[in-house]
Amino acid sequence: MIDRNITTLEDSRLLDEVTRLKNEGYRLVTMSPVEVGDKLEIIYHFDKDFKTVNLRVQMDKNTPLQSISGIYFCAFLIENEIQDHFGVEFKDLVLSFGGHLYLDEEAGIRAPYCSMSIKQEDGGKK
Amino acid sequence: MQAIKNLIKKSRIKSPWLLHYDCSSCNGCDIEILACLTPLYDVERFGIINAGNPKHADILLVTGGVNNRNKHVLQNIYAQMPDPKVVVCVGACGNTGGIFRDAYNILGGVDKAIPVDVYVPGCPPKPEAIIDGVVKALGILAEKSENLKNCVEQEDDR
Amino acid sequence: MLHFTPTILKNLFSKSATRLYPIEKREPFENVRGELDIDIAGCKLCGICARKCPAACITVDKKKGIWQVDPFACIYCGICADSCPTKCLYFKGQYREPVIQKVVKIMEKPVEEQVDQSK
Amino acid sequence: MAPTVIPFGPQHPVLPEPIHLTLTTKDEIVTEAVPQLGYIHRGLEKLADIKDFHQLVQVVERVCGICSCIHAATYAQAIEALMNIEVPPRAHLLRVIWSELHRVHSHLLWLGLFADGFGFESLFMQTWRIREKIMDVMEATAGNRVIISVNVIGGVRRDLSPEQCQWILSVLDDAEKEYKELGKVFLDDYSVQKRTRGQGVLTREKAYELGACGPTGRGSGIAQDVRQTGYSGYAMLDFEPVVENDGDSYARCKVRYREVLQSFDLIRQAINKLPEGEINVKVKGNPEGEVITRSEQPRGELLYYVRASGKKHLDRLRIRTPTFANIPPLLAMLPGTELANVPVVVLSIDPCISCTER
Amino acid sequence: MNWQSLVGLSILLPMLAGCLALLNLAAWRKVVVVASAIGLSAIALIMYGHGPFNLDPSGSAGGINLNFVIAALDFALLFYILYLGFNFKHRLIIWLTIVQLLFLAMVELMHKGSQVAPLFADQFSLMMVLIVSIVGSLIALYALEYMRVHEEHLHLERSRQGRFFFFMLVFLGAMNGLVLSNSLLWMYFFWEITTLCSFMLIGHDDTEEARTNSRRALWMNLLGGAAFVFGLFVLSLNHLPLEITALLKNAQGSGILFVMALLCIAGFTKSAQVPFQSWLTGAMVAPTPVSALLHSSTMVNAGVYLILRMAPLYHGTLFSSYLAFFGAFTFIATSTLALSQKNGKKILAYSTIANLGMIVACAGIGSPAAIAAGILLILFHAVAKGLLFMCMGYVEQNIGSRMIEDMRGLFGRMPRTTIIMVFGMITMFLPPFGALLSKWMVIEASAHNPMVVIMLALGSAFTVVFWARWAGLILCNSQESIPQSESQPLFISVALLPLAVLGFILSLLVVPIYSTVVAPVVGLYYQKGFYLLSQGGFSSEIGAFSIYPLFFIFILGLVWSLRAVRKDRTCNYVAPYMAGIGAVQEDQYGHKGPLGKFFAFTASNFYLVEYIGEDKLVYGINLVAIGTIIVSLAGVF
Amino acid sequence: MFTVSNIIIAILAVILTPLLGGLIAGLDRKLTARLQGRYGPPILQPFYDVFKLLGKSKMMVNGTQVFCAWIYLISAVSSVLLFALRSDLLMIFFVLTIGSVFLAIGASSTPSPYSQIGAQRELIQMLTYEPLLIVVFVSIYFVTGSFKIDDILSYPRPIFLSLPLIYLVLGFALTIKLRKSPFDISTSHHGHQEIVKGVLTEYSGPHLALIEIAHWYEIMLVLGICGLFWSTSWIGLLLLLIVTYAAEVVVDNLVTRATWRWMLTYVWGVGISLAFFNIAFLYANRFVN
Ligand code: NFV
Ligand code: SF4
Ligand code: SF4
Ligand code: SF4
Repeated sequence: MIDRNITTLEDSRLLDEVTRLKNEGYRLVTMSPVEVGDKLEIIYHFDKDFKTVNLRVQMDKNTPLQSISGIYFCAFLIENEIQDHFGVEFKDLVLSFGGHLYLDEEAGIRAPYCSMSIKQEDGGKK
Repeated sequence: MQAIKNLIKKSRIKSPWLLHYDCSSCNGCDIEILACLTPLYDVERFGIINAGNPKHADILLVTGGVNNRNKHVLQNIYAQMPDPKVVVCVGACGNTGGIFRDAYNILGGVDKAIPVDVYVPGCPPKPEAIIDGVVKALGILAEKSENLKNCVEQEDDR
Repeated sequence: MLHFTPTILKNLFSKSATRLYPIEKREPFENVRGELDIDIAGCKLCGICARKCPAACITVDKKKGIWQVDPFACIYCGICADSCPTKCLYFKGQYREPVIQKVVKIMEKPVEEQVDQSK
Repeated sequence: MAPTVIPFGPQHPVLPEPIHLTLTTKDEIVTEAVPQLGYIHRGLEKLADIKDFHQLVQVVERVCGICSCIHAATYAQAIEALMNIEVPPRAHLLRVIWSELHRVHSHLLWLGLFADGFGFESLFMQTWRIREKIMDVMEATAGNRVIISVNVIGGVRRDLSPEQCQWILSVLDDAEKEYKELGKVFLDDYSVQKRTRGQGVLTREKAYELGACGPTGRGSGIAQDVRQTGYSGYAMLDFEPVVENDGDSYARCKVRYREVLQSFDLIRQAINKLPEGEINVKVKGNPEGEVITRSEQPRGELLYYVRASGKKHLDRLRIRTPTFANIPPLLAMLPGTELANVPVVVLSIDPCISCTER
Repeated sequence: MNWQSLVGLSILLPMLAGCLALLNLAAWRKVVVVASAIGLSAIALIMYGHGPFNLDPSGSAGGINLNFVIAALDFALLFYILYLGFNFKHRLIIWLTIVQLLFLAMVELMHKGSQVAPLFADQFSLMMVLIVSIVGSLIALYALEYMRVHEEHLHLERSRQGRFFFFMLVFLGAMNGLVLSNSLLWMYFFWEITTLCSFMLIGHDDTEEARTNSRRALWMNLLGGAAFVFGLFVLSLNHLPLEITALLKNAQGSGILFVMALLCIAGFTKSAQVPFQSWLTGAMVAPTPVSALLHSSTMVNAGVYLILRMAPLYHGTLFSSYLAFFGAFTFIATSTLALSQKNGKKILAYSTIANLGMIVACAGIGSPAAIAAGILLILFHAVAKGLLFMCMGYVEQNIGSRMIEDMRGLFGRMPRTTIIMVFGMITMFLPPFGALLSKWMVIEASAHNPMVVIMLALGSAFTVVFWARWAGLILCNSQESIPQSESQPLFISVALLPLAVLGFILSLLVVPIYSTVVAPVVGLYYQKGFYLLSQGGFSSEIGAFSIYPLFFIFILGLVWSLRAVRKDRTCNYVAPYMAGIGAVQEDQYGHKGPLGKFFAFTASNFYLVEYIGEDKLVYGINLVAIGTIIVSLAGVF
Repeated sequence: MFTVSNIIIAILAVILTPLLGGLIAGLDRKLTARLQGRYGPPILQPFYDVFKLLGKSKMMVNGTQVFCAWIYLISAVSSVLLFALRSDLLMIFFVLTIGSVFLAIGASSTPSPYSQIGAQRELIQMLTYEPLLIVVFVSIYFVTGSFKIDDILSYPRPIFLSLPLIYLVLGFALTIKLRKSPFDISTSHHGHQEIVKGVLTEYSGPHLALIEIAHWYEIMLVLGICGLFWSTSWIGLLLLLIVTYAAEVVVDNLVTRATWRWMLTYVWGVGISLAFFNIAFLYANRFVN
């Protein structure tokens, strides 16, 4: 199933829109975060009987982002993952792993999807 | 006494109990290990049991590469296995990290965390290859027990 | 409660499903991707396989005339063989044996046949 | 009274994969379950930085060895959409055949593990014994037992000869006969029902709200199966999604049990409808743009989000796997279950952690 | 000193010492208690050495009519209780006392004095005297230390220990009197003293809970007292003797069974049989020495003592089969309740009731084997329970909780006490110890009665579970090193160690005990005993229990295992399996869980409260028990 | 009791029992494998396992658990000894109890959640089978008039004929003692259980071997008790035992593992009613005759 229509949304209207969708019986499928410059772009995917709504929201990475886990509980896992991957922080997150869902402090890997770039090493070296 | 010692020696390679741990494997290797236990391959023929508890195991079968979090787990269960013990790592990931070698959270093969005795290549290796790997490990197990026996005897003398 | 009875009784009274490997071996299926091997004579060291390999386990050194693969990182996907222009890469039906020491398989183009050499 | 705190996993005999749950129990009843992930996180989406979009097919296949084929197909579908590649119909149906074979092997694998979860070892053995037939089909047709690597961008790499098709059909008949025997045990056996019925109940509303998908959702009465949207070759086949309404482990088991039969049927349909023709098309150029693709995995709805900007390497590859969506429902189911039933309940969503964490 | 005065001394010496202890000085108290403990034990041993006796039937000493003195004191006592009743405005207490006063007056009026000695002793009574005097003395010694710490915790301005020891010691005297009494009127007097002492001691701490519980204990015991004195009244009415020996010799007549039923009810209340169990569990608010002395090893035995004594009088009647049922029911009911308990003292209390129930069942079965079992059970239970209560109290003072869950890992902190405690538990339910031997006797003796035997079987499974669970829990230790040895205060050691040794030795000596104590008593009732002593154990037509071989194996096994452990001490210690994420923090094992948080190992046992919690069962149990009592009363006529 | 023949019997019992027990365990595993359509391990596999364990290096969490393992073994041996000496059934049972109690204590002496839960479940299992065993013994007494094995053996008729339902009750106890499905809840022969290995989780190497050997003794003891039900002829005895054991193995492969709540209610309910019917029937029989 191919789906290309993505609508852009002001980040201030996020909660209203999400609440509306929830009331209309949409299901949260997932959120796809992409780093765009110093902004974080998150695409919220919703679905209701294969009718999809994709909202593109751009947010400032350096301030805490608005969590929607209060509306859709299942968002907590996704948002925790984003915290790990992008080093951002969500406010009002119902169960926060503090950026350590996957990665421990000692590993020294912070926000791998932003700061780090991985390299292809020579065959068999690693 | 000597007879019992001989029996023990003989039994060592006839009753290898496995512990399987999935590091960062993709499951491909794991299900092939499980398949070894099932009727078609039935490794219980060799006395192999999937023990599930490090304290009961002789052979540690590891699949997948080591990542930052499971490194400790691997070391922990390895430490909890009583000697003599051997480690068999299964699959490209376990051997070197495989296709994920360069991923940020993969440190590399199992030998980055614990000493490995047998490498089974493949992605995933066939159940037959895994059986071969375990059989190879038995040889090493026997070797290691030789060394161990010495210290047991020393203990007895004391 | 006893729905499984016929099955296990059938099992009991028929031959076991076990293939007594290693005593009894089955011929590998056709086109199975066992161990990766190269017909080094046919290789022209173009390096396509190395570039295509998703696991980055092939290195080709044109100058030294060396083609090498790390069989312990290879994922046996067959992409290299598919993309090799001379079709000199092929898979044996037999898988690669487990070993106690990892090795890299190094093939030198002109002179000798294959050499397995410790890394 | 202090509770009994149980570190359930990461290394645990009933968990084939490492996930950790700190279970707080009282008289063996779970009162709280806190998960810990990351024991299998590789950072695979990030590999898009260094592997080009062709190579990524092999990478996404190794998101998970159980559902590998569908991952690759879905990913290929996404790239094909970006590059406007028209995949030949034969390739579509071949993808369907291998995908459904994967579903069958995945469900059989699960049924076996599930049986093991409630301590029915012989049933596990029997199920896996049947599964081996499917594995043989895969090995013979695709060259590998588990990760079959048949998908490439633009189609598939291997073809099925008519003889192979016939052989597959005969193996399926054989397997189906034996499989139906098992059905009596999984669905009618008193002791099995005793362990599965009423365990981990998820009402339809709750399931929907928590985003349950796949058999987990369908076991709770959510009649949603992405295959209905007719992606790939599914448009050419007919089937109805399998739905059960009880929302307990038994219902989920029943859904999966019936889905295997459904897959058998789909494979037969696909083989019968297999058109002549090419199995792949040449791919030139690089992808550009962004796309969302979805497909139905054995465990539920899979979503790929791909963004590319005309380079060899993608800008972003995002994978949402079904188990990821099914973890919150699982956490909701656990409190109140008996410890002995924790494996049953955990397995009932058919968790695949390597998919979840990637 | 003549023999008579020695017997008198066994009763009066503790009472006297009690009065001395009222002088509230710590050092003085120590002297008094130690001296009386030594004296009392010595007297008891001398009496035991002397063997059975009957005292001068005149019932007078030094020219004073003791019957008269006892009667007078009895009235005084009852009036005092009546006064208490008015003081608390407790209707039940008042009425029950008034009833007793009335009946007692009538009995005294009708009673014309008799020619039978008011005090007598056979081996049974002497055994009881030994238990009371030796176990009681040890507990009194223990109390010295316990109460000191107890009051330290309470921060009292003025020590109330004088009062405490007064009642403890008076009780000991009364208890000796009770078991030595031949005259039921005398026994009734001592019976009431024990009721009063128990009441006073339960209420000793004077908390709200202590007050209510002590009043409950009082009225329930008064109910028993009323039944007792009503029984005496019926006896007098039927012109039957009021002396045990006389009754046993020639008691016929229709009323006798009814009287027996009444005395049994009295016994039920004193022994806290269902439905009267609540006073005993409530009595656990008292300081632990009280629980050890009154409420497990001695006073509650008074009830079953009376019932067992009278057993021949109703043997073979319908009433006795009801009694057997009732006892077995108490056993299973309270064992079940014990299983659901987390409070250590309550477990001990319920287990006490259960054992007493088993003794009642023995009395009901009434066969020689059963009687023998009953007597042995009293002995072994008293010693083991006394020991366990004292351990419990000492542990409670050290860890500040009486919940068994809080005792997890006790071995690491108090190894010595723990081992003694585990030993105490083992003597309660495992072979080759006496309590289990008695249980074996009971089961074989009741084997012809499926109902009773099923209840006993179920009940003893419960017992095994709660003891094993508790023992396992306190033995739980994570210390790799041998725990540092533990120093116990002198008076604690002096009480615990001898009692533990006593428990061991008594079990070892069970064969001679059987032949010198039990067999003669059974011989009083029956032509021939049941058990042959052969092959180092007991045997009968239907079974055999080889004590000495078992002891041999037990000791050998113990030594061997300890040696094995010592030998293995040098080998590798590992942390327990924690699914691969084990961690150690501050000497505690645990695991590293979500968010990097450390979860220390905690565990708790099953208590099955969902099935057998007190709130679920007590109502039904009481109903069945009351029903049984009513039916058996009806069966008397 | 201490006659020469008795001593010989005792020594033989102590030596032969584990050999037989191990052999039976081996046959059991082979049969299980065959039922599952597998080839199965060699018959001597249990011996290999135990000897291997004996040769492993020692490892322990604390001394208490080792102590308990030894006591478990010793009590199992003694109960077999007592059985061989044809002693009192109840006494044998009590001695056996020592072992089970110490197994549970040993497990709960380690600060490991899994063995703690295992210990709790072990206790629940004891709670389940102990009363049943006592009832079985009492029923035997009811028929033969004695608890002594000597007397029971001289009873002229197979007891089984009078106590068929009681034999089923014994079957429950046997299943629990054998640690077979559905009652393998405190530890299981199969590797995959939610509580890892339950009571055995913290035992390893030689100490685990001790427990395994003790288990063989126990199996043999319980089978011996089963044997009492047809003690009049060797053929009958063997047949009964073989059928019983085979039935155990088959049932093991036919059902799921029970939860403890299910086990307790089911076994008590069914067990006690079976016992009740059987005894009531005997009573009625007596009454009629
Ligand atoms: N979760 C998951 Fe998968 C599936 N089905 C998928 O994308 O198994 Ni490993
Ligand atoms: S080697 Fe291959 S099959 Fe095995 S875990 Fe790695 S990717 Fe999966
Ligand atoms: S692609 Fe073929 S020819 Fe080119 S280097 Fe590789 S093996 Fe040699
Ligand atoms: S088979 Fe795949 S992984 Fe192996 S060398 Fe070829 S391309 Fe690389």
